[in-house]
Amino acid sequence: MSAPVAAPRPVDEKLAREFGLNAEEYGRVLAIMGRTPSLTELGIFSVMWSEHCSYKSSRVWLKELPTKADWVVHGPGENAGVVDIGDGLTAIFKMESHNHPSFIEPYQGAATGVGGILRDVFTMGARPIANLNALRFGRPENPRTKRVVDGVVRGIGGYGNCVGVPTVGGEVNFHAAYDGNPLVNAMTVGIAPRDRIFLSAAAGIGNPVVYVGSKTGRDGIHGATMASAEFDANSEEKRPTVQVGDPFTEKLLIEACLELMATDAIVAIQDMGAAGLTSSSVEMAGKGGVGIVLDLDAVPQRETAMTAYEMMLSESQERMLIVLRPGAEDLSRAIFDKWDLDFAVIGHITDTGRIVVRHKGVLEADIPLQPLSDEAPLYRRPIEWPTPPAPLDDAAITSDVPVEQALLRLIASPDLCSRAWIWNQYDAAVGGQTVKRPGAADAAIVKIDGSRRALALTTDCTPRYCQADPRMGGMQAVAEAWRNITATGARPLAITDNMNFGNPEKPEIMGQFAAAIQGMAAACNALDFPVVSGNVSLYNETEGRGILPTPAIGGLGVIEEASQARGIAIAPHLDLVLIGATEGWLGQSLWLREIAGREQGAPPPVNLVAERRHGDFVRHQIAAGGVHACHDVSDGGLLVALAEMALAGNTGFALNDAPDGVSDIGFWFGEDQARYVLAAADATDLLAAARRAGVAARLLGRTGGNELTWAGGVSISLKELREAHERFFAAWMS
Amino acid sequence: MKAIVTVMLKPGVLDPQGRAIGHALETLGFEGVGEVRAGKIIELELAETDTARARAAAEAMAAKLLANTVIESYRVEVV
Amino acid sequence: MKAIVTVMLKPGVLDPQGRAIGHALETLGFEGVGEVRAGKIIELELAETDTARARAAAEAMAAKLLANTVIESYRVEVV
Amino acid sequence: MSLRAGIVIFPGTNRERDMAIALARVTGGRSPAMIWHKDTDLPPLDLVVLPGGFSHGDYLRCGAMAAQSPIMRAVRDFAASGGYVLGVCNGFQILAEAGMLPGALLRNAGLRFLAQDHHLRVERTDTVFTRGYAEGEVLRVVLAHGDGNYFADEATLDRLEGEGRVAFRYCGPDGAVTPEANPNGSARSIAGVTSANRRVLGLMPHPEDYVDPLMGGEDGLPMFEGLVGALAA
Ligand SMILES: Nc1ncnc2c1ncn2[C@@H]1O[C@H](COP(=O)(O)OP(=O)(O)O)[C@@H](O)[C@H]1O
Ligand SMILES: [Mg+2]
Repeated sequence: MSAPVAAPRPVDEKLAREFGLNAEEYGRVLAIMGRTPSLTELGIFSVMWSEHCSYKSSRVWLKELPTKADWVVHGPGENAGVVDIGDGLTAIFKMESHNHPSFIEPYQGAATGVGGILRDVFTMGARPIANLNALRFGRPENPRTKRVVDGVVRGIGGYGNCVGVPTVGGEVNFHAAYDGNPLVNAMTVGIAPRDRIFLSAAAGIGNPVVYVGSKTGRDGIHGATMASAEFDANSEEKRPTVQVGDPFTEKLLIEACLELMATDAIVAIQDMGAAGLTSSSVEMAGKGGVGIVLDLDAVPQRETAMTAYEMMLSESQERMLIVLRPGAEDLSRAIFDKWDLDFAVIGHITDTGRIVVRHKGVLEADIPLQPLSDEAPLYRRPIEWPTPPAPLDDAAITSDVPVEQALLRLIASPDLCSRAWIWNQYDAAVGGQTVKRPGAADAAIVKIDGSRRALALTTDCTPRYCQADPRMGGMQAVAEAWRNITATGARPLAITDNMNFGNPEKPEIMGQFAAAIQGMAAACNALDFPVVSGNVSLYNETEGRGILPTPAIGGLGVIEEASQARGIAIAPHLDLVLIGATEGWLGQSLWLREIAGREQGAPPPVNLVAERRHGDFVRHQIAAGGVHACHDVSDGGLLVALAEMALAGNTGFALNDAPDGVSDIGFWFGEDQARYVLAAADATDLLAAARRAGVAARLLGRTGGNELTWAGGVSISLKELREAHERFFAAWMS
Repeated sequence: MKAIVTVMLKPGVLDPQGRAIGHALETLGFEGVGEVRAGKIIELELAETDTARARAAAEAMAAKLLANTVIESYRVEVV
Repeated sequence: MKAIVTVMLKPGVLDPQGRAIGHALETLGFEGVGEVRAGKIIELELAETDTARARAAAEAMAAKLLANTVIESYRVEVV
Repeated sequence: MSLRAGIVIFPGTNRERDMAIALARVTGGRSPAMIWHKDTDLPPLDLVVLPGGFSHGDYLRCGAMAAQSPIMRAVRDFAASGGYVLGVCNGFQILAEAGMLPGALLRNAGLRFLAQDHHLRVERTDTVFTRGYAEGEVLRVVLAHGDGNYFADEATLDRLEGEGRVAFRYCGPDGAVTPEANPNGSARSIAGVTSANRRVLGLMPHPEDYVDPLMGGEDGLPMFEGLVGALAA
């Protein structure tokens, strides 16, 4: 890829191909334009029609996701999703990937990922109150992985800590499939009054178009098309496009924009994300059904001799585009001056339905907006539907590793060990509203300032399930997010998603994608948990090798009374009760992988009716006040969930025998879904209530002491458990 | 010998630190300050006594660790 | 003119960054690396065309802002 | 008499809301005055707070550019005339850079940002900031900094100790001050120091984040209650 382009080259099909447009797509450009496009025009088409901006491979499938509910104010289509959370307030949230940049330059890639998603949220008028991140890395043994993990974690912390938005949760997995394609998905949640939400549709012929924030440089030119391309051995050459984040400027931009939003100066506003000035201006004018004229001479520039092509495609960070009411320029400029940010009127809204770009007296681009979006390519790519694997014969599985030894190994494994090394670099407390920080509860709990309410926030996905059975995996990811919110006592409201997949031109990858969507849609429908925003990241392949399908889910819920939110930490003298039935499902379990050394079988089936019934029961019990602590059962199974509760509360427990009819391994390590562990002062009422509700429940044991003890008399100390749990990151990173 | 490795952001790469310093100098009343770039300097005591070999070693260290060549360039001086 | 201000921690002030770099170089297999010190370099474009005056201005900037003389020392070079 | 507090906002300050919540908690809900860094005068106040954050991005050195802000001249005059000044985290760095407190805050010895709970031992109770605590009392507080490694030369450290100006030290949960319980490499485990007249305090950790059990603790509350009490006394 030849960027930046210094001297204009003849525009032809060959150049179009270099820009990522195929012959057919270039043909459409010619048809729309009725002539050969200029270099700048070709640049605009190529980024608008890139996978990243146009969703050309995924759009037909994304439509299957449910997006509506009474509490959804704005679903997909805006910069972020908006849900009503009561008290006249809304939560505005979205997740976005920065996978490719984070592989090339882990620190800056992750940092600018956080910056980008923050802008998507505050551009709608919300003050960001929480960040989360979903991360997937290659094998720890791969020497490159350590550098990537270190850089990504520092980058997320470096940006989030500086802007003063607490990073309150996330998830991390390791797998060889991510060796050449780590995933960095960042999520931001903000709060705005329901009647003060800002949208991006431009309006008002003659209204000024204003550029604010940082100056434009040659950063990230063709970032959007890069995000839509596979890596190969020459990827290093794409490096000059790396963008550097400036969280300080972002912080000023947040404050300045929110200050401006308190006035009535703004007609429409949008951040300059991927494809910068191009996508923001095209989308704002396009959505408003108007035209737009840009005068690039007025664009604040960091470098000399920038061309129109470069300015239109630059992905310099920390910039916003605003359509102002007529006459609001002075008031607006004063606010940005106060915050020492650039402010420039760079154009105006027209009634032509065209984007017109001028630079140094030259007409650089003149494109009709409607065909640019309406005739954007849309592919129903060939699909090869995945065949779900046969379930394992669980009964045939045996092991000589004793249960307590298996627990110690599992809890020390990279996918289950303590993530404290990571979250101890993220400021989770800033803002003074964080009720449950990372590790304290299944979902982070962040209170809303001035209200008794709190949000419950989580990210979830189990890629190994998705790999084995994408449909079930997609369903499970949504169900787990719903369950994690439920386990705190909060009411799940909606999700954002980040669909990370391989090359969509391969039928089997499209099959994974479509099946995952179908599974997600089924779960969203059954759980009243609509999708309000999201992001698609395709072509996560290096030299033909793809990642595990990873539909990361960011879930949001609300709890009316923040002090009622439950964590996972147990205290002494409590009964431990398991909610939900256990068949002992070991297919695709971590026990199978870590102890038996096999990645096999079908993932645990998700029964959405049971999910809903069990979750509603648990939430009801928490609201009724009898539940001291609650944790869902997920990766690693029941015993891992119990051990995590013990570690969080620094309290041991004594367990009863496993029931008959299920193997010991299956009972303690099976990953059957729709299950929770509750700790309550006296299990009697809880068990009775479960019986009445038709929910399977079982008394597991009682808390106390500083050991984990099994009925047979075997025990391990909390100290030993903690050492095992905390060993991995400390040893790896020292 | 002593090797001095200077690491600067490549031209064109945003240098928020340099910009902030320039802005602060202006606020403090210093006039005529144009572009400001901020970088790192690493001074290494080397056991090596041959200048050429010391330089080669420092170059290797810079390329491998001291500079992030994705966004930074470096120069080596041996004294 | 261009002024280059180099800021180093004073001798006696612990330099964990320099130490970490030294340690990392060793881990990477570089031998014969003694003490490592990490510092900052700030390059300033100055409108001033007189070397002496440019140096004086840069010295003033260093003393006032660029270095914290409790912990750091600086040197100025004008090119 | 109720405490009249003001919080200075620098570009990049980000813990002003946390601090306002803590102050409102002890002043019957009264909001502190928010003061802009470009201002040159302070309104009538009893307490000026320099809160945490990343003033000017923490570029160059933490607090270096903020220390040169126009408002700092007024803050210095305010302190010189006996006013109370509290600098937390970035605020401490700014006070040190401004020369209002001795020493400097270097990069954490482990070279990583530290965001975790830690313990502090109260070394002096004869300051308005610490009068709400018992001597030797152990507090749990939030750390959130990349540059909290307190440094001063030996002579200065000896002088600070001699004058009783070390207000807080990092310690373990049992109050033991040990190298293992020193999270960032600070000289003599110092977490907070005062001016000679004990009216200016610089402190790295965040007492303002623990004023409500709902948010995980209230060990910071006595500091703010002590300030209010001192004015009433
Ligand atoms: N990258 C991360 N950033 C912040 N917190 C994280 C990250 N990864 C995991 N966590 C936190 O660690 C805890 C355990 O994570 P995980 O095992 O994925 O939880 P669960 O299985 O309940 O979804 C959670 O509180 C989660 O928010
Ligand atoms: Mg979970």
